[in-house]
Amino acid sequence: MLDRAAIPRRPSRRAVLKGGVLGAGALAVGVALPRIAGAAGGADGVVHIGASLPLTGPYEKVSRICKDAFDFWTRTYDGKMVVAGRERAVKWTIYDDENNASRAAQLTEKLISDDKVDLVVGTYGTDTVLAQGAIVRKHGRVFVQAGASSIRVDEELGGHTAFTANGRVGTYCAGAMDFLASRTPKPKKLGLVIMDDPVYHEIGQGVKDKCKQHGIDVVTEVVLPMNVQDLRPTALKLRGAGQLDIVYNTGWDVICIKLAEEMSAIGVNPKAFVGGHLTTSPVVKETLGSKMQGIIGSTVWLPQFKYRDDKYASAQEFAEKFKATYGYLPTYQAAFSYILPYIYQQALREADPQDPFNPKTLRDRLSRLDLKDTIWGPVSFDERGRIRRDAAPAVQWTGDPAAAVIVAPADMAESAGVYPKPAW
Amino acid sequence: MEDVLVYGLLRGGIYALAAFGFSLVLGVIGIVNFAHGALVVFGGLLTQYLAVKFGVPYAAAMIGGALGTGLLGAVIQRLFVARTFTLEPLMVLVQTFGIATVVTELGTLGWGSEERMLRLKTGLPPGFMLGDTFVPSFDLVVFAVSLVSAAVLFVVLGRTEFGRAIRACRDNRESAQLSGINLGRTFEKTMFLSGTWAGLAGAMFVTLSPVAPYMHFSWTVDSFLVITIGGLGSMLGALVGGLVFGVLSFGASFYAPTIAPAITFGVLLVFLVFRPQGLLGAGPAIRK
Amino acid sequence: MATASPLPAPLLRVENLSKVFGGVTALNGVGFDVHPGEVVGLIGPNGAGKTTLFNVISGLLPPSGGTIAFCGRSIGGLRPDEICALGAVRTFQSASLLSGMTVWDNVHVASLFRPAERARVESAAACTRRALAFCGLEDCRDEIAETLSIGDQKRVEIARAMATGPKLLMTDEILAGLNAADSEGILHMLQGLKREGISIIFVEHDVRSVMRLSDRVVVIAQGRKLAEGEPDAVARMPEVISVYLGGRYAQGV
Amino acid sequence: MNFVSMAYAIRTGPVRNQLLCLAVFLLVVALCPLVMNDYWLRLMVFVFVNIGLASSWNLIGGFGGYASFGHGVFFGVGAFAGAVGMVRFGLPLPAVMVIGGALSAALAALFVPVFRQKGLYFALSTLAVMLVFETVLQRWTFTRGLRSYDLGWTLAPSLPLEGFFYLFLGLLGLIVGSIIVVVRSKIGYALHAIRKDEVLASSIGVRTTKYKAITFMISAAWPGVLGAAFAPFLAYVSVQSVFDVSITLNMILITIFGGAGTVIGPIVGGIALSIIDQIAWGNFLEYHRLIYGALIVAITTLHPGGLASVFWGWVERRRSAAKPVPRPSAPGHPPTSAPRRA
Repeated sequence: MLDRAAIPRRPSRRAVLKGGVLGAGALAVGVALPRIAGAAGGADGVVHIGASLPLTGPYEKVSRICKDAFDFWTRTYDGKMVVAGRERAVKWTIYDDENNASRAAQLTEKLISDDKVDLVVGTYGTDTVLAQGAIVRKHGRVFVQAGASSIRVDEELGGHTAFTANGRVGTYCAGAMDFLASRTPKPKKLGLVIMDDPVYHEIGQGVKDKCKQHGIDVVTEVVLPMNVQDLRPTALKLRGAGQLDIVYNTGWDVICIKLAEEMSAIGVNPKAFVGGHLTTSPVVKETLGSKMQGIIGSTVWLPQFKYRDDKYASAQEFAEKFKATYGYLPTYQAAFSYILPYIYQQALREADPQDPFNPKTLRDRLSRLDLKDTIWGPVSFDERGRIRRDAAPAVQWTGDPAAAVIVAPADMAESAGVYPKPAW
Repeated sequence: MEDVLVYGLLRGGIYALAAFGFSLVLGVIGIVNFAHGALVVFGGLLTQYLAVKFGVPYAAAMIGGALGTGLLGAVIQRLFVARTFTLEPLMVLVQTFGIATVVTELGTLGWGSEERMLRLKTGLPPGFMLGDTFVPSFDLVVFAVSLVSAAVLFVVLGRTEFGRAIRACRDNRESAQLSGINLGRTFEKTMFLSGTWAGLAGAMFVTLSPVAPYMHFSWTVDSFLVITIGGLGSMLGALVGGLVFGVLSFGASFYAPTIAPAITFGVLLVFLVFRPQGLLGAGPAIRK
Repeated sequence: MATASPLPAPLLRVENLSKVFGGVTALNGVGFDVHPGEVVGLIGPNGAGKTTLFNVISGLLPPSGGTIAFCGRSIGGLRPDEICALGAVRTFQSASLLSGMTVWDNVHVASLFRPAERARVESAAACTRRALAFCGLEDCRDEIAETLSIGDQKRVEIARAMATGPKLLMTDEILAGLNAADSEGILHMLQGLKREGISIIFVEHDVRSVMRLSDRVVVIAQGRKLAEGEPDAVARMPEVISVYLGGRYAQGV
Repeated sequence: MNFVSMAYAIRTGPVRNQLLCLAVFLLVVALCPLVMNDYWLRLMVFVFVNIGLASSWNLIGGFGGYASFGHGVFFGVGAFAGAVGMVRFGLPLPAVMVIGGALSAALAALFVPVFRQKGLYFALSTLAVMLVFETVLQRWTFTRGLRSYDLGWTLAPSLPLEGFFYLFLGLLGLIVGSIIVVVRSKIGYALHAIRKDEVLASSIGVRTTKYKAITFMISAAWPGVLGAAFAPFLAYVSVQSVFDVSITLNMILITIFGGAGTVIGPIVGGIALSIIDQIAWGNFLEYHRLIYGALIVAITTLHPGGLASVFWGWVERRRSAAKPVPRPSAPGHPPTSAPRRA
């Protein structure tokens, strides 16, 4: 056994460290206790909105965007919401669910039973929204969410508990696929990369349906585990499938980056690469640099969209103000997060002053909601509580530095688009 | 088949590079450093930061990133591990896990959680054909640097006074102490070396693929796998293990992508049960 | 001192035993017998392979070749606990006590796991009490074992070995680091064990003690058996004197 | 009888003192639903599950010194047994709990070959087994979900919240009770010897592999039972939610924080970490992981014995201040000190 004397021991520093930890602990308790006590009582004249977001872990950056957008909405309306004809101060309580379903359920329970929030907005992620929904449902409440677009939300929670402000993921590919199918020479062969999770399978199914409709062959289909690290085997598989016209990635932004990197590294040059629905994330452009050229993405929202609302004359203005405040251009997550409290505001404007947050009347109001002009576009919900909206427009990254321009559908297109795209 | 082998080996170089430090620390200090993956990621991000923020040329940024990571490793050893490594190994596992969390979170606060990549303009041709396999020349450069740095590590360990001290501590701690080796110092140096090579691995990897703080755990697990295959505590084992693991994981992801993790970990299990000393390790030592 | 009478069945028979580590041969064709009630002294210079021999006999290392028979049964390759259950128990070079446990607990572990046939005769607690009494440790049974003096720690080791109910006790440098009085006490205890019919293999550097306690002495050097015989005879063998004893012992006696 | 001597008596006295103490604790906690709202009840269930899991882990990891780094696999297998059993086969909750426990114990039995190796190999193997099972349960259509594209199971809560509260409280009582009995039995002695010095233990006749295997199976069975019971409570079981690495890490952290190798460690650790968790989550949104990590580093660096060792150290000091006599501990029981090796 090791001689103890040989290990450097510095009692003084140890004591200092100990003291520091104790001090920090005391401080933390001191800071926390009054805030905990304060959280208990919700004063009248306040609209208390509760949310959880995956603020730590891989979804951190998306969550921050969502959180900023909640904040941006609050700033836009000076921290006030008109409920039942009366202006009330808005108070947010946001927790971190770490993208963990049981954590999300627990926090939702806390928001409803303990913090006694008036309204709940949904988190980001399918599992977590489903778990959250189960709790909201147990309390007979209603919530608006956009963080989970899977059809499962409709099946399990739609209409009675959840109102989903985001289109079905199966339609995400529509714009891009319609655009590509109209090109000459007409693409014939498609390689599909699907992440092994229901949402991505749904997106993939949408792509396959479109392929069938347009007579495109899905020559290879690679299903990847969610925790996949290395995309070169996938790139190699795609190369093995011969010259592909289209490679369609259903995965998120990092998968898009890695796939593009690896395809370019080993010389897989499809005529078109659909990077998925997150290519508008700033990370993708920053990381891929010049390789962004010609990449197609599907997006449910862009500042270029001709949307407006009562505070912003255009989505562009919204985006600029947002950027001035937070230092980056809002993504679609920012827009759909902004819209969640906005939807509540519109639904509650003329609520019954006696019981404005009554779940039953709130549900009715949400189902009947019909907003023509919002930053997120027209908002109304079908019987499954899903926003009435199908195709997601397609964008293509062109120019240097690359910028996203809308290429489909035709009525929104800003540019004719490039096909085939330049080689990597 | 041939391309799976080639690409697997190319990747394996970096896995080996990352695993050297892990193996060294396990052999010399006798601890499993759960923060190892965090060091790899830290090295990558530091290199990227130096190159992008200050416009430092890549070679300098890489060295800066590696040495910076080594320094972080030494600090971790001095402030934390030195106090606990004589306790049960479990304590150090948990402690280094905590350190990994702290380093990762601080990294996220400082650099954000975005995936970052460092794109280099080498002026090299994109690649060349090796048989039917297209070999990206940059991959080959990285692989070559991996091998060279492995050789440097072998020289440092085998030919220098410092290396002799480290080996003495690994082989017999008590007699090393008796012959006047300062154990605490040697362990700090070991951790520095381990961190430097981890940082180097990160610095190379960030040029090939995006790196983000949250990825630290998979680097730790991969390093585990590499040294289990190659042999615990053996440098040559880490090199061989890295290459084997590279081919194995590449092959698994190519032929059966959906169950790839199960295949690699299944192989790990087979090794643990039937050949716990790995491909090149010595037999499990007996105390007393 | 009783001389070894040639009994038909030895308690332990080691034949042609070898052990190779990597390329290093630690034991090479070692063979000797231990008869019931006999004390065999095992001596040899540092690195001769004495501890390796113990490790192989007690099952901590598998033999590379040769046979080990205990009570007529081959035990090569058995697990340490199986060999212990058959009645061969050892002590370790550096005092090996279970840290944080009391003297009682240290001994009681061995009592609890002694073979079933002995467990029928007396309860575990009785067995522990008897072992402690034999070693004179009743007064400190509730002390934390590693806080005792080194001499008492060695006693705890012997008590623990006794609690397993051994037929053969292998002591590995049990006198190392002890003062004269403690050494004397331990030797006395070992003689008591011998009187109870327990065989002992006695590895020790202190040659005087070996010669005093042993009925027979085996000398090994560089993994080979160099000599074997009665203590006085061995002490006079020139090859033994040259490799191990130097000149001192021969002159001193 | 003052607090210090009472604590001491409970610690060193016969097993029934500890069991009695546990029973009193459970009875007091059982009154919680009278004063708590749904959230706090739900939180309490999580605390029970965490303590139960940590206590199970503690048996092999703390008492046996064999750290399992994939112990979450047993919880996950249990949860999947619960989900598949209840949804696919319509089994009642008690049945799936038994199945979950049995499956986990059987899985643990497969580890016997690995037990011949040292602790590190064991830690690695458990981690590997967890990752293998994670993939298998995710890919196998039988466990994947009812429909081909599902990746998880939605369960109807089969009990009201209070029902779950008492179910998990009862399970916690069983788990801690069984551990109290086990560590004071022959197995406890074997574990203690194995943890302190395995070579020595086997040399004095302890069948180390057998006792490690028995202990590991007990320590695996309980998470299996907990997992099966947890499935309907969670209402949505997927690989992502029940195989999360954080489940294993929590078991380890809670145990270390409270004091590995002590019965009370996981209980104290579970409660303390839950309180810290609540404060950190509520007040330091983006820093809570940092705080959590820093806390782990602090406790392992400064007090490796965990809170329990701090407490028992205090008790010892108070006792020796009161009457300076050597410790008159009752013989026949392994000491319950924290695993601190000089």
